[in-house]
Amino acid sequence: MKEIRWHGRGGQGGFTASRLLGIAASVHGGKHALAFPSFGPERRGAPVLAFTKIDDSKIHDRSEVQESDYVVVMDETLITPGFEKGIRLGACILVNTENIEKYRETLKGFDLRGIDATSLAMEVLGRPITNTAMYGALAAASGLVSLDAALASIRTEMKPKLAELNTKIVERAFDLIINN
Amino acid sequence: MNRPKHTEFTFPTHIDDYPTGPQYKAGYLPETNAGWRTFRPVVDHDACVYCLRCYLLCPDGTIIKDSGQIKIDMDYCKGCGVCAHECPKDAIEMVKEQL
Amino acid sequence: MKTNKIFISGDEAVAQGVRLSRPHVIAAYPITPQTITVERLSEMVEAGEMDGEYMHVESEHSAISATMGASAVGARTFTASSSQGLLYMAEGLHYCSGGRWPVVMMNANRSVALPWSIYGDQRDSLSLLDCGWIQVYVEDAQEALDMIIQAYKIAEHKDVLTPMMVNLDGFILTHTYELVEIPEQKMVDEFLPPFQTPNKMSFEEPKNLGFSSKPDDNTEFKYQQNEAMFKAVDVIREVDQEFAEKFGRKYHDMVEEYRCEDADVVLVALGSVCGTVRVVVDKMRAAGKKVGLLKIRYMRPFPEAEVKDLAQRVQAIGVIDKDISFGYEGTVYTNVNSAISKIDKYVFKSNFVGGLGGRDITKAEIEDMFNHLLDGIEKKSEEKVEFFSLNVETND
Amino acid sequence: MTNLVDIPKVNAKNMTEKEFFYGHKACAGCGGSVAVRLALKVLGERTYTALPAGCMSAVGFIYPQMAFNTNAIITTFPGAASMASGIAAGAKALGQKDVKTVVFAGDGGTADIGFQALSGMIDRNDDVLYICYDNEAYMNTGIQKSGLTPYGTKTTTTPAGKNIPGTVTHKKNLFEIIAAHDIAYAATASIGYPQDFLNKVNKAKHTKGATFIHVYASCPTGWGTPTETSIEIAKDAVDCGLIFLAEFEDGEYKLNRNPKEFASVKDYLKKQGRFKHMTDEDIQCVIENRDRKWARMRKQWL
Repeated sequence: MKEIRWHGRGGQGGFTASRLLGIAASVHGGKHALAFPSFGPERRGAPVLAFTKIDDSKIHDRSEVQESDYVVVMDETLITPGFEKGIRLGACILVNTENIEKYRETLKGFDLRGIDATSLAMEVLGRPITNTAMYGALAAASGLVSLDAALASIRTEMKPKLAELNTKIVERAFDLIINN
Repeated sequence: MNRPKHTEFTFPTHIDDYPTGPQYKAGYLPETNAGWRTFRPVVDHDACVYCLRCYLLCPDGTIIKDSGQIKIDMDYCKGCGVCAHECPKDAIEMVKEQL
Repeated sequence: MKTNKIFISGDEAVAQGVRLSRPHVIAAYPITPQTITVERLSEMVEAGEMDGEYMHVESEHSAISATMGASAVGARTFTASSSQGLLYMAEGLHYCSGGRWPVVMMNANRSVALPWSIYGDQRDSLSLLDCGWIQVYVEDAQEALDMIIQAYKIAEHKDVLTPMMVNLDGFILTHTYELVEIPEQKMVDEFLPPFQTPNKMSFEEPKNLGFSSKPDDNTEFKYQQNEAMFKAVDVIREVDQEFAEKFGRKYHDMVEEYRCEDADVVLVALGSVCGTVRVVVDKMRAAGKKVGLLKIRYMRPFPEAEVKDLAQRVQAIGVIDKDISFGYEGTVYTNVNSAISKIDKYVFKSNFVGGLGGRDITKAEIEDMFNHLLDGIEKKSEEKVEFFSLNVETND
Repeated sequence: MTNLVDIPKVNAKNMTEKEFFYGHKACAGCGGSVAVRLALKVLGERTYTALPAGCMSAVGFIYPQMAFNTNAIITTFPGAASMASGIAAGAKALGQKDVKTVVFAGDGGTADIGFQALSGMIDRNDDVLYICYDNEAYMNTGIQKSGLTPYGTKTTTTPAGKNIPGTVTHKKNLFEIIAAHDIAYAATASIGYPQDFLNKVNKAKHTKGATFIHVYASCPTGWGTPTETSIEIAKDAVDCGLIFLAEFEDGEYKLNRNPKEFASVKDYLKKQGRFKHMTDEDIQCVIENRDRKWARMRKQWL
């Protein structure tokens, strides 16, 4: 089983991204998935977590995610002391940043990947909504779901107009990681 | 039937004789209320002008309109005396029940 | 068979199950973590996907009152609640079962104040075990959807006519998204006939409902109600079988045994934690430990026969309770223990109380429980009732 | 909406001979049963009746004696309005036409424990006529103070003694609280003015949505009055101005009776055991409260 942890702020769409991944893996990828937010009331702006679990067989384990295989950080200000707790050593940490190098020292032992999702989102959406960019980047970095499945999940979940923009951003982010 | 009548009731002897849950026929009356009376209303039909004030105000609905005359269902009259007290013609008198 | 699988939460799965069951009246009051269910139902009514009346009641007490009223004219009804809301309904819960109105309710299992907590445990519904409702606990979103449909068929059965509560763990199930197969409306219609009941007011046959009974009759009405609950056991089996034939998913009636066939020790649990226990069972089995899981699905009627049967076959039974009856032990444990006491054999027993107020139950903790039971049969540990996963030292 | 002016009047001469509340075990001379009986005769056969715990349910449905000769149900004490709402919703969902749901609840069941559900019912504008028969205390449990028990009343929980003169609060202003919901139709009535009550029930019957009638209904047992005076005393209450007859319709209040002079409050009070202990000072307090209320009603409603 692969466990993915999403870091965002309330209202940034981290939970949506965790669900998109679940949809891509299960509905379009033939695997099994669970997606859930950090339980409790979501307050706009507050740091929040979301999770996706993906496996080839039915997922029975309902306990909390304690050893994440992938971590997605939608807003780099969320990397605060203690951040690395609950992340498997060697796990991939994907950060929305212009400069991933500055984390090499503090996050030693992890597979760090960076993408400037904010600029990408501004360019495509005209707004700094980074969840789908990070989702596309994760698909590329992890191989958990194919690009086709990722795009299909966007079309499953979003209305056509919104889906059009977001498939574009997923593709762009995917390419950025693959070609990096 | 304008008003329910006293009906004999067969007490359940088997659990299946009970209704499923608390539900039963509307207007089913195994008991009368006649035993509640100390006084009974007696109507003076000559004085009665059939204004129906008693009919309107009887708390138990026991006064019956019967082609120009009132009648009283003595199975359910409790003898409260409202009819006599409210009668504008004093046509109803409350008299002591005799055994 | 044509299938339609979508990625939805437990709350949304319940809403889908309700939609497919075509209730005439839905009355509910929002409460976390149930709210999404009633939001989805409102959307379905708005979108014309459902014909029912959606009532915006001003409290849970009114939610249960309104569903009883609607049921009392022969309407199929649904309500949903959780925690404080369920407790606020308590009067109505007894009233509803006594009135023999087969209302179906979803309860999102949530802790009960004080201290306030919106997170999951099962103290809400387990503390209301005696209110005369059939109580089922589900393990995932698919089971939640399927059990709503089954619930109508069980509750409305002429021999049962008893309300039914479908319990799903707050957040762990209500807010977790997973792949759920949505049955076809046509098939649900074939499975679930229109609601018929003798227990209603009608203009063809006017009735007085909800009457008083004197001491001469009251016991008989309560006896009848108890009988109906026992008869529900057979109906639950029939309905589950018929459901399996129609939809291809079987839920093993009253309980589900997982790898119990040759087990020495078994953990008993309700709801979503069963999934985690399965994972631990698999792991320990791989290491040669003869462990198993008994998933209790129905707490009322209680699966006494199934528990006794299992107790005859194993040496130790542990019960995980996401609840506590203060001053004694977990409620599930009390019930399981009562069944075990009726067999002529010693079984090592222990009660593990935890998961309160949303605390996670980890695989390591479950493994510890199994090890305690395995030690017990070798007389290396003692029977106990304990709060597990306390974060601090205690005076014991 | 039906033009209410065109509704045929219901009176003693033309009302149905059917009795829908019959053989009940209410006290002799019960004013509440007059209200229930008359209202059901206006509402007719296609009516669902819901009653919370209280006198009218306690005396009506004791298995196997079923005194409601119509569809009727006992509700929980706080849940009369919400169960009635559910009945109305169920009837609508099942496609039943020309159906009315009515509640008969006492003052405690309405103004106290059942108030939340009532407020919700009106807010949703459910098709229910809610009739509060007000006998000014919890009579079914043996005469305890409710939110509609008036100043000076002696009840078993507001005993009158040297230190406290019985009930020390005034009646809750139920009618205006209900009207403040912007309800389609609300009225006050008294069984002492039966034709007025019949007319109001008839109006409510023909008004779609939530409607409310607050009817003053005497209780010889709780009030300490002879059984035969139940109607008279309910009329006296209106004539002395302690109870007013009014309507709220289309957002407007209407005073149905506005007498130049009131009958004696003291005479009304002194006829009743529950007020026997009241001093002239207490009675003056009642009169002053009445006058304040009337001054306001006349100023604002006329």
